[in-house]
Order: sequence, then structure tokens, then C-alpha cells
Amino acid sequence: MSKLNIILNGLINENPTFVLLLGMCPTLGTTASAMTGMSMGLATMCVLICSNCAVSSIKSIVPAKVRIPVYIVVIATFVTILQLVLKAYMPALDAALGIFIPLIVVNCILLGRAEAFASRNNVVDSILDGLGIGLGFSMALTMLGGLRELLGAGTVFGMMVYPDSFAPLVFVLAPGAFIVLGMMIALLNRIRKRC
Amino acid sequence: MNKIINFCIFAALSYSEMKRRTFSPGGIHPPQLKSTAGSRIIAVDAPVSIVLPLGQHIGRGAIPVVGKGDRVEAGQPVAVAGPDGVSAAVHTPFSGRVSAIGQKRDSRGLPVESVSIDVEPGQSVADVDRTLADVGPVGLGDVVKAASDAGIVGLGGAAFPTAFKIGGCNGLAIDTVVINGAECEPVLTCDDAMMRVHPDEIVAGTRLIKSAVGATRVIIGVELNKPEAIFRLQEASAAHGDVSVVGLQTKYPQGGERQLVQAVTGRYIAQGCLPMTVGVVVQNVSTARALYRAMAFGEPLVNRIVTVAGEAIGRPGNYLVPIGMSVAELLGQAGADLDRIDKLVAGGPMMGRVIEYIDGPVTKSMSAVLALSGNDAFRRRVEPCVRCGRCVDVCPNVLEPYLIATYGRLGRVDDAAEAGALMCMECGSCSYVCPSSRPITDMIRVAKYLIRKSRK
Amino acid sequence: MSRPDSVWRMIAVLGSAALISGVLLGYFHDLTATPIAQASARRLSESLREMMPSFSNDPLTDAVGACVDGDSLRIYPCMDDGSLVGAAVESISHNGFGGDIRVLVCFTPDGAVAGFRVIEHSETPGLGAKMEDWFSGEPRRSAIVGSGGGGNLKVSADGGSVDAITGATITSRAFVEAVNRACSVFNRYRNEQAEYYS
Amino acid sequence: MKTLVISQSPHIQSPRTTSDAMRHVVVALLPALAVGVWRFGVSAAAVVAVAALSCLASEWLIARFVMGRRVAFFGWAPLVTGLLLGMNLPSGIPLWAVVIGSLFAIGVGKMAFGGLGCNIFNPALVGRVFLLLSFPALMTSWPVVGDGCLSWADAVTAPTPLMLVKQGVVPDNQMVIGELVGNVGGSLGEVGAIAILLGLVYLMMFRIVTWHIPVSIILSVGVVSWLSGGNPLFDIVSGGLMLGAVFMATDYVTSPMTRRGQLLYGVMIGVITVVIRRWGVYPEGVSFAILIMNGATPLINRYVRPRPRRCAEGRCV
Amino acid sequence: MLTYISIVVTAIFVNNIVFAQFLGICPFIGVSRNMSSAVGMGLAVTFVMALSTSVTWILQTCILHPFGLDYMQTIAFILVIAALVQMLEIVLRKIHPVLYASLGVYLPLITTNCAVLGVALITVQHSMPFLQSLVHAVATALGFMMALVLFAGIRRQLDLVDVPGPMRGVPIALICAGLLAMAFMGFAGMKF
Ligand SMILES: Cc1cc2nc3c(=O)[nH]c(=O)nc-3n(C[C@H](O)[C@H](O)[C@H](O)COP(=O)(O)O)c2cc1C
Ligand SMILES: Cc1cc2nc3c(=O)[nH]c(=O)nc-3n(C[C@H](O)[C@H](O)[C@H](O)COP(=O)(O)O)c2cc1C
Ligand SMILES: Cc1cc2nc3c(=O)[nH]c(=O)nc-3n(C[C@H](O)[C@H](O)[C@H](O)COP(=O)(O)O)c2cc1C
Ligand SMILES: Cc1cc2nc3c(=O)[nH]c(=O)nc-3n(C[C@H](O)[C@H](O)[C@H](O)CO)c2cc1C
Ligand code: SF4
Ligand code: SF4
Ligand code: SF4
Ligand code: SF4
Ligand code: FES
Repeated sequence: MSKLNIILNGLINENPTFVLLLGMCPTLGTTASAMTGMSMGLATMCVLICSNCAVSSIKSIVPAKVRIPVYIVVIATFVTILQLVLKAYMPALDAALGIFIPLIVVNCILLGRAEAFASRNNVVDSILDGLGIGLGFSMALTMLGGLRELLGAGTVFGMMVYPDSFAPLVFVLAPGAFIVLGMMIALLNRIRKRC
Repeated sequence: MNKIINFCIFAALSYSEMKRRTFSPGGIHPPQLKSTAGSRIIAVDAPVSIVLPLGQHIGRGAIPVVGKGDRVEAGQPVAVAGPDGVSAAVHTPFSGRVSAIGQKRDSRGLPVESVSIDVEPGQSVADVDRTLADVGPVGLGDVVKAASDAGIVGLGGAAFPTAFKIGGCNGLAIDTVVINGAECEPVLTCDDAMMRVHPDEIVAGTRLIKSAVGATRVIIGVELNKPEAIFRLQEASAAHGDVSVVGLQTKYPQGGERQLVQAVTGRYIAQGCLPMTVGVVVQNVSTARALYRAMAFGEPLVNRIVTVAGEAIGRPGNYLVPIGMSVAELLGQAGADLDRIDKLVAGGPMMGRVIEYIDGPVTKSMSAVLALSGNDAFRRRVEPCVRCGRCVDVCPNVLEPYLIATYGRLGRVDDAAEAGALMCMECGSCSYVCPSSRPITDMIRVAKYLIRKSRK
Repeated sequence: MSRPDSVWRMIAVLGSAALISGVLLGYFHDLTATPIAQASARRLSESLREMMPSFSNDPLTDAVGACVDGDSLRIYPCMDDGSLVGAAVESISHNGFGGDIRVLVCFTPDGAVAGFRVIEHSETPGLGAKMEDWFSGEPRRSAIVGSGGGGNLKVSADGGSVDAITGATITSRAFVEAVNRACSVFNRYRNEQAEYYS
Repeated sequence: MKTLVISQSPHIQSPRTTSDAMRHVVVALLPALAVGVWRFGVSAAAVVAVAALSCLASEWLIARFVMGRRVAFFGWAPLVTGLLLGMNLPSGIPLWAVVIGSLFAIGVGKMAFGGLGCNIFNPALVGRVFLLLSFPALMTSWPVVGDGCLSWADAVTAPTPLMLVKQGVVPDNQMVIGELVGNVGGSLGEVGAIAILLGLVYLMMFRIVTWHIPVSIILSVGVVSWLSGGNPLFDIVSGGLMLGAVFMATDYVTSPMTRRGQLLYGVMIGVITVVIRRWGVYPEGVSFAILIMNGATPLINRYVRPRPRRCAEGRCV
Repeated sequence: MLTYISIVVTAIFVNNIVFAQFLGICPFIGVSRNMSSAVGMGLAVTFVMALSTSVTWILQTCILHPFGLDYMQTIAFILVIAALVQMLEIVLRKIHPVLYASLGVYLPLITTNCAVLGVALITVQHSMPFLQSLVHAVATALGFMMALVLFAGIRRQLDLVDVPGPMRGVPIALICAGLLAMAFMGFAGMKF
């Protein structure tokens, strides 16, 4: 697999949200706007790149039986670091993403990539994989957030597209998350079947 | 005149009480369409040839005992019951010569083993009136032998060999004989005609069955839409304390045996059980009469009453038809306008089977030939199930027809079996009421077929 | 992985993973402790600078607590040349739609509301969450700012002068409640100060 | 001789069709609709007309261009959905919101599931609750009865009786009578309980619905209201309860199959309705209650099935 | 008493973990295909949530907070939960093989279920007393189970109808979840 392919794979073929349907909770919980969606995606990507890198570098010394606990420790460490950094330098973002930042720990994208990719590939490829999957996740969350924000508040990244008095609020509330994601996956299904 | 007054009083008194007698839950009220009610029984003219299928009953086909070219006498058996008992003999209604033995298409268009006979001219179809003969106390063996010799099968529709059914009661604690005069199917009036014309012979037949199976009573159940039949039967049974006639609410499928037994005895036959398990044996009125004729006079079952009805029929009515005569010939004699017929049904509109091959023969179980024309012959367009629950409401067997049908359509065999598909008696009530015209019964048949196939 | 995994090896790997993680986290914690503490202080002092006339003290260190109905609210007095130029009260209402609403309300020395900032809330996006923009807009703002310290503002639905957010009366009531509580706390503080100095 | 038609039994069908049932529902809705138009004027008629038309159009457009089905423009089922959606809205709601609501009701509430008969949730209620959550301000400004206003801009609004109760007013007989004859504010189809009851009588006469669902809802609302210290009569006649109990909870597709299931469903709707009215932020809870129980209907259908009687004889071996 | 009723009702209906808080979505979509697995998963989650919330509560109040180690919350909690689930699996297999057979298969899935960690974090954030935390955890889990069971019914129903191709499976499940979430918003802001 070429380096580019590794990245593209994560963006498209194995897009964690639309294709693998992983990490549903942050996908639904942090996409009330394009900004929060993108932030969550990028935050996850940072942890993913770091954890992939770390897992890949220690893969040969970790016994199979304690593999999972070690990976959890690795991931949790990076998540906590991220949490501290956000609190210190971007408190508003930390408040907006709330509990979903610590919950990156249990996002199976991370454990899944550690298992499926990083523990079998070299450090560079693992970092690229983290980048690809992370970008795919960020892209999906940004799209979902953007769409919800557009429908539910009439803005995209805070810029007004049409007056918010015409915007059905539901789309930025909990039901809107489910419905917009469902419709997006259906649309993608339809496009993919056509090709 | 006296009779008419009596009849009116009887009807008025009984009506309110009898209307309550029925089964529950479920059931439907289709239009009666019994335009041929009250008509005379007309004997058809003898045909020039007949075809006698050897498998007119449930079970194994009969074994031919004549050869090609043989001459046969009217009433002579051409085939005898197969070895395992679930079979019935076949007799020829006419004298003639065996022209062929082999596969012939029956009215469904399927090739079946048959004996074809060229009928000698000059014979007629007649139900010989005989004075009521007193048949003394009989044993089970006598009745079974008579039924077997006469080739009697259940005339209520299922054509189950009667000898086998009655023989099966041996050793069971049967206390009640229920006689099925419900005739709940729309259109049909053949049992009605039989009850009006031969009430004495029916009552005599029922008492034979009673003493054969060791029961203590006979209950004849008749729907209230046949007041004259009830009256005649009541007259005929007045002298016999052990025979009672009860009127039943007019509701389909009142004649289903499970439903009938519940209505007349109050005993509920649980799913998967037979009437025998609650101490009841059920026979059709015409079967009872045929049994009497066989016991008293050794007469075989060679004729039956067939209701011929429909818009395109010139002379609708009840015809006495020899078994083996072709449907086309029967229709011809009833003045049918073949060009106006779009669909032919053997039996009632709820459970009857379509006739696909018009030259096929009338069989022992063919209670009617119903000609449908125009819109009546076609089903409405099927629409999506709106889950209105009507099919669930009407199913007399307490099933969920829409669910079994869906499982059948999707081929989900295990789910269909779990939902009780095999309990369905295919009465058609669910399809009848479905406002979306869904072919529920058809899909349930598919489900049943798939289940049976998967279990083999 | 061809080598057999002995128990000791497992413990060693797990233990060192935990150790490395602990050390890393400790390091990052120390690194970020000050910025984290500053982050919240910075927001507060920035808000004060925007809403208050210039002051020379550090209101955060001069803050005092005042109890109302079981809540301890903080008062941040702003001084210039030893005289009070205003004060801010960090007030709270528990009757928000989604939970608590925290509001920073600034007062002039004579007890009139000088400004307000919503610090924290968990109201519905698009509805209650609009409250800061809504109440900062006219004519709501002038109904609140400059109002006396009586602490009896009411939303229009309850017969008052402050228009509620359409569809979010609950949030509006809670917001106004927080402002009212701030008023009463500040009034008490002012009276105490007056007594103290007189 | 023609070729004979071949099919399996039965060979006759009841004359009642699904579209007949829907047509009867439309007829049964007319009295309540008339009261709405009488009380609220032309704007009410406009809202209902736009809702009906946009439901028909949404259904046709989606079926034709998204699902690629060849279908007729008119259908009784989407008309019922449209009428009911319209009648569940305040008469002063802007028409663009009605169009958006209809599109959501039909698109997400019905066609996404495959169309008629496939949906889990009542499409009209999906539309209504969607609008309620999306445009809370528009959905809670109720024009004053008897205005007969032609334009929306200057309509006078006032709280509905249920909103007054939420604000602490104790309902009296005057309010009950007002609800009965339609002399109150509210959704344009829900005012006038008597007209709705007329519709129920009509539907029961033609055996489109049975008493089970409406009666169990109404009774349980009465009982729970009484237990929780409310005014049972007022709770029964106020808000959208009657409209919901008679026309929306009875929707075949989204209600249970068996009578016992329907009773359970009705009672639960009643309970949830009163709970939301008493303790929730919304003055009215019947839409939510019906939608929640729509979601529970598959479970009810699964566990409250027709029960074959067990044999009492016990004679079998 | 009212506090507890309020906690229970709020956790099950008002702030339902799936419909309002978006936690536990993956098992919600993955394990709601049939009734027995829905109930099994629900019971397993109830068990684990009660246990892990108790333990993390003690961990937080007795160790992390007094020693100023709050920032270690995430890592400590996830390790505790993982270890607990492991132990539970072993213990259950030993002492109650039957229960293990029905619940055991769901246990490994629960380690990485954000609902469990989420509830532990939320209870600590709200600084509830111990008993309230426990009740909150159990009620949340019951809310989760209710969502799973409702959904198992709905998906069985959806299997019987012709859902359009692209909508089949996850998309229509998500839309149903959305519509149910809409319905449950009727309970929003409920106060006693
Ligand atoms: C739905 C249904 C309806 C039936 N209706 C009648 C009927 O009206 N009259 C009748 O004699 N048998 C009817 N039968 C057949 C009876 O169940 C039963 O088989 C018959 O009465 C037994 O008598 P037999 O063996 O003499 O035919 C019906 C069966 C079914 C399944
Ligand atoms: C999902 C949802 C979110 C809500 N958010 C808020 C909110 O943030 N603030 C609020 O005051 N009311 C909120 N409400 C409640 C209603 O919008 C409001 O209380 C009710 O309609 C009263 O309307 P009014 O504000 O016009 O009096 C919310 C309701 C729901 C269902
Ligand atoms: C927390 C969680 C994690 C899961 N992880 C996996 C996984 O790693 N691999 C997998 O095939 N399925 C996973 N699943 C999905 C279920 O186990 C799934 O129902 C199971 O694989 C059965 O698959 P089937 O429906 O295709 O037979 C997970 C589900 C949950 C709730
Ligand atoms: C008695 C009855 C009540 C109905 N109620 C509704 C309703 O409340 N909402 C709706 O959208 N459709 C209703 N319909 C129409 C139809 O069932 C509905 O469009 C289906 O839910 C669409 O699948 C009703 C139909 C009948 C026969
Ligand atoms: S690990 Fe978490 S995010 Fe991933 S599928 Fe499982 S539950 Fe969902
Ligand atoms: S055909 Fe079968 S399922 Fe239908 S009503 Fe009759 S017994 Fe019930
Ligand atoms: S009668 Fe027809 S439409 Fe009604 S539930 Fe049964 S199958 Fe469905
Ligand atoms: S076997 Fe007999 S006693 Fe048993 S359920 Fe059947 S009919 Fe009843
Ligand atoms: S359960 Fe999957 S991300 Fe929450």
C-alpha cells in the first residue's frame, strides 16, 4: 500500500463513521455545529496519531495477553494529556465538547486501529493511518455538524446563510443528530450502490 | 297449513335462543348468495360417458378391479379401497363398458388415475325413493363395513373416508355425535336440499353412527338461515329422544368442525386436537344419509347433489349428478352461457377450488359448481397491509394471519411455524375481510408448504 | 511474537506502561496547572475590564463571599484609588431548563446594573442558549441595565418589563432570577460597607 | 369459451377497502374542521388546505422521484395525514412552516419507512412534534377564538386553557364548557370536543374504529387526573386529547392489533399524557404520549397476542 | 424519597442515556436486533454500571480527590472498569455458569462501552452522595435497557415491511431513534 493510499483508505474506503459505523456517540453528541464537530474530529485525530505511533513502536515488546490493557493505558494517557492541554489553552472548546473528550478513551476507533493496524505495521505507516482515519472522522463530523447547523440554525461555522427564524431547531437537538446521520448514511448507500 | 303455522311458531320461539349459539372468537358474515335455496332437486340426464377418478378422497387411491373392455353393472365397484384403510372404493353409477384405465385430467387439470366408462344408453339418474327401513341396533363393525363397501367419504368437503373415521372411534370414549348441517358457505344449498327432502333418512343415519360409536346423543347443527331444514329435521327426530336439532347463528365458518362442536356442545377443541379427544365425532348430513342408504339398502355412493349457480347459469339449482359426469356437461344441462364465465369454482366461494379443466369429472366432494363472471372473477389490486387487525379479529383459530402470511412471503419458515401456521384451516376468513385485499390465505399456504418441506 | 509470555514479563510490561503513563501525566499536569488556573481567572477579569470603569486593584484577590438561600455568591469589588468604582457579583440560578445558570452581574457603586455576562449554562441550543445575545439586545438590555438595585425584575410573562425569549420562558425567568439575586447580594454588601465606613 | 381465471380460495372479498376507511375518516373530520374554521376564520382553512396539499405533494414527489414508483397524485391516506397535521396546528402559523412540517411528516415519518403501512410512528404527529420542537414560538402562539382574521400579522394571541392551568389557574366549569363547544384557544382542530365526538360516533357507526382505544385513553386520563388532584372532566375535554384519542391514536398502522393490546396502549397514552401535563414543561402531552406508545406498539403486538383458549375438557392423553 | 424518584425518572425518561445523552449508541445499534440479546445486554450493563459506579465513586472520593489526582480520573476509571469486567467474567463463570452463559457474551463488549465510563464520570461530576450515585447508575442502565427493548420490537417490525434499500439497516434504525428521541422530548425539563 502506498503512503497516499493509507491516508485515502481512512478517508473513504474505511471511513469510520459512514462505512465502519464506529464511534457513534461522539458522532452524534458533538455535532450540533460544524465547529464542535470539527474540533472533536481533530481532537480524536491527535490522540489517534499519538496512540498509533506509540502502539506501533512498542508492539514487539508487549505480550499478547496484556495487549489490550496496555493499549488502553496508552490511549488513556494521550486522552488525559489532550484534556489538560484543552483545559489550559482552549477552555471554551473543552466546555463545548464536555464529557466526550474523556470518552475518546472508549471510542473503538482508537482501540480498533491499535489492534487492526498499528500493532501490525511500522511507525510511519501507523501515523499515516492515524492521519487518514482521523481525517475521515473529522471530515464526517464536520459534514454532519455543518449540515445540522445549516438546517437547525441557518448558519455554517457561525456564518449566517439564512435567518434562523426559518431554521427547524430540531436539527441541532438530539433527534436531529440521529435523523441527519441516518439520512446521510442512506444517501451514501444510494450513491455507492449506483457506482 | 297446520305445518306452516307450526313452523312460524317454532321459528319465532327458537330464534332468539338459537341466535346465541355459535363459536367464538372470530368468524365473518359474507353475503349469503343462496339464490338456489328452496329449489327442487333436479336429476340430470345420463351422460354418454363418465370418468371415475380413483383418488376422490383424502388418502391412498383406490385399486381398480375391472379391466379395459369389461362390462360393468350400475352400482358395481370398479375399484376397492387401498390396503392401509385411508382409502375408499369407487362404484359406477351406470352400466356400461370400461373404455380405458389410466391417467385422465381431473377438474383441476391434474392427471389422475381414472376408470373411464362408456355408458349404455337408456339409463337415468334417480334417487330411488324407498320407504324408511328400520335398521336394528348395529355394531361398529357393521357400519364400517357398510361405509367401506359403499365407498362413502365425508361429503362435507374434506372427503375423508368415513369408514376410517368411524373405525377410528373404536375404543374411544365418544359420547356425542355431531351432525354438520351448518352449510355455512355462501351459495351452497345442496345440504339444505338434502335436509329438506330427506330428513328422515338423515336422522336414521345419525342414529346408526350413534350406536356404532357408542354415543348417547346426536346433535344436528343447522344455521338459522335454513329454517325449513331445521323444521323438517325436528319433525323427523321428534320420535327420537336421543336426537336434537339446534339452530346456529349464521356465521362463517360455523361448519368448521372445531367451531361446530364448540357451538353445539360448548366443548372447546384446543389447537392441534381432534373432535375425538373431546368425545365427539362429526359427520356431514349428506354423509349420514349416505350411510343410512348403504346400511339399509346396500346402496353405494354414486350420485351427489351439486349446487350449480352463478350469473351465467341459465337454470341455477340443485342437481342430482352421477359421479364421473363432466363439469362441462353439467353446466350445459344447467343452461350455462360458457362465454360469460370467467372463473369456475368447485365448492363454495370461501373454500372451493377453481376448476381449470372444464371437461374434468364431478367427484364425490364437489358440492357445487359456481360460475363467476366479470369483476366477481377477479381479485382487487393488492395494497400494503395497514395493520388494521381485522384478519386477527376474524380468525376462528385465533392466529395472527397477517404475521404468518408475511413470514410465508419472506420465506421465514421457523417464524411461520412458531406463529402457528400449521393450525390454519384455510377457511379464508382473513383474506375475505382484508381491506387491502392481501392474499393472506395464499401466503399462509406457502408458509405451510415450506414448513412441511423443511420437516421432511 | 515468538517468545513465550511469562507472567513476570506481563507484569513488567504493564507496570512500566503504568509508570510511564503516570510520569507523563504528572509532568503534563504540572505543566498545565498554572494555565488552567489562569484560564478561568482570565475570563473573569476580561469580563470585568470590559464592563467596568478602569480599576487598579485585583478584584479576584479582593473577592468576598456572601450567602443567599444556601448558595455562596462571590462579590468582586473594583477599586480605584481606594474607592469603590463598582463591583461584580457571580450569581447563580438553579431553575434553568437544563440545569444551573451562572451570570456575572456588574454594578455601579450606587447599585444600578452596569452589565452582565452569562458564564455557564446548559440550556438548549437555539432556545435558552441564546440568552446572552437576547438580553444584550435592545430593548431587553435597557430594561435590565441601569435598573435599580431593588432586585425585582420580572419577565413580561409574569407581568414585568423584561421580554422573555420566545419559547424559553423558563430560561428567561432563571436568568432574571440570577440577576435579582445578584442585586440583593450587592445591596447587602453596599449597606455593610456603608455601615463599616460610617 | 374464455380462458378461466385461476386463483386460490377464497373467491369473494369483503367490499370494504382501505381507501374506504380513509375516506370515512376524512368525512368524520369535517365537523371538527368546520368548528375550527368557524372559530378561527379563513387562516384556519388556509393552514389545513396547505397541509393537505403539501402532504399529497410530498408523498407524490418522494414516491415518484426518490423511490421511482409510478403513483397517482391523490391518495386518501396522505390526505388524512395532511388534514390531521393541519388540524393540529395553531391557525396563525405561517404557511411556510406548514409546508416544512408536511415534508418532514411524509418524508421522514412515512416514506423513509417504505410508505403506507410500513411506518412505526404516526406521520401527522411526527410532523406536529417536529414543528413544536423546531419552532416553539410559532407553535405556542394561539390566535384568539372568534377573530375570524384574514391576516396573520395582527392576530391577537392568548394562552390556551391548558397553558393557563400550567400557570396555576384552577379550571372551572366555564372552561369545560368552552372546550366542549370550541370557545377556547388551541390547535384549530382540537377546539370543540363535541364535534370530535360526533366524528367518533360516525367512525364507530361505520366500524372504522372500535371503542377500545378512544375510551381507554379518555378513561385513564380521567382516572389519573383525578388521582393526581386535577379536574378530570377538564383534562378530558381540553387540549388535543379528544382529537388525539379519536383520530390519531386509532391510526391502524401505528396502533396495536389485538383488543387487549389496544386497551393497554390506550391506558398508557392516558397515563403519559397526564404525567407530561402535570409535571412536564409542556402544557399538552398527548402528541408525545401517542408517539411514545407508537414506539411501544411493536412490543405490544409481540407480547399481547391473541390467546387461543386452552381446552377445558382435559380428556386428551 | 422524592429525590430518588426524581433521579430515577430523570435518568430513565428525561435524560435517557441513548435518546438524550448519546451514550451507548454502538451497542444500541448493534445489539438491538433481537429481544433476548437486548435483555441480556441490558442486564449486563445494569450490573456493570452499578458495580463500576460504586467502585469509581469510592476511588474518586477516597483517593483521587484527597490526593489532588483528579486529572487521573479518566485513566483510573477506565482501568477500573476494564478490570472489573474481567473479574466479573471470571467470577460469574465460576459461581453461576447459567447466568454466565446468558450474560457473559455481552461482558467484553461493555468494557469499551462509553455509557459505563460516561455514567461514572457524570456521577462524579455532579458530586452526588454514594447512594444517589448508585441509584442514578442503575436507573440510567434501566433507561438503556428500555431503549434496547423498545428498539428490539421496532426492528422486528421493520423486518416485516419493505424498507427502501438504501434505508435498510442502520439508517432506518437511526431515524427511528431520532423519532423516539423526539417523542421522549415530551419529558424534557420535567421537575417534581
Ligand atoms: C372452514 C370450514 C368450513 C366447513 N364448513 C362445513 C359445512 O358447512 N358443512 C359441512 O358439512 N362441513 C363443513 N366443513 C367440514 C367439517 O369441518 C367436517 O370436516 C365435516 O363436517 C365432517 O363431516 P364429513 O366427514 O361427513 O364430511 C367445513 C370445514 C372447514 C375447515
Ligand atoms: C428539547 C427542549 C428544549 C427546551 N429548551 C428550553 C430552554 O432552553 N429554555 C426554556 O426556557 N425552555 C425550554 N424548553 C421548554 C419549552 O420550549 C417552553 O418551556 C414551553 O414551550 C413554554 O413556552 P414559553 O416559553 O413560550 O412560555 C425546551 C423544551 C424542549 C422540549
Ligand atoms: C461495544 C461493542 C463492540 C463491538 N465490537 C465488535 C467487534 O469488534 N467486531 C464485531 O464483529 N462486532 C462487534 N460488535 C457488534 C456485535 O458484537 C455484533 O452484534 C456481533 O458481531 C454479531 O454480528 P452479526 O450480527 O453480524 O452476526 C460490537 C458491539 C458492541 C456493542
Ligand atoms: C382510523 C384512522 C386513523 C388515522 N389516523 C391517522 C393519523 O393520526 N395520522 C396520520 O398520519 N394518518 C392517519 N391515518 C391515515 C393512515 O393510516 C396513515 O397515513 C398511515 O399511518 C400511513 O402509513 C388514519 C387512518 C385511519 C383509518
Ligand atoms: S468502541 Fe465505542 S465507539 Fe467504538 S463501536 Fe464500540 S462502543 Fe462504539
Ligand atoms: S385461513 Fe387460516 S389464518 Fe385465515 S382466518 Fe382461516 S384459519 Fe385463520
Ligand atoms: S386484514 Fe389485511 S390489512 Fe388488515 S392487518 Fe390483516 S393483512 Fe393487514
Ligand atoms: S388434547 Fe384434549 S384435553 Fe388436551 S388440549 Fe387437546 S382437546 Fe384439550
Ligand atoms: S457506545 Fe459507542 S461511542 Fe458510545
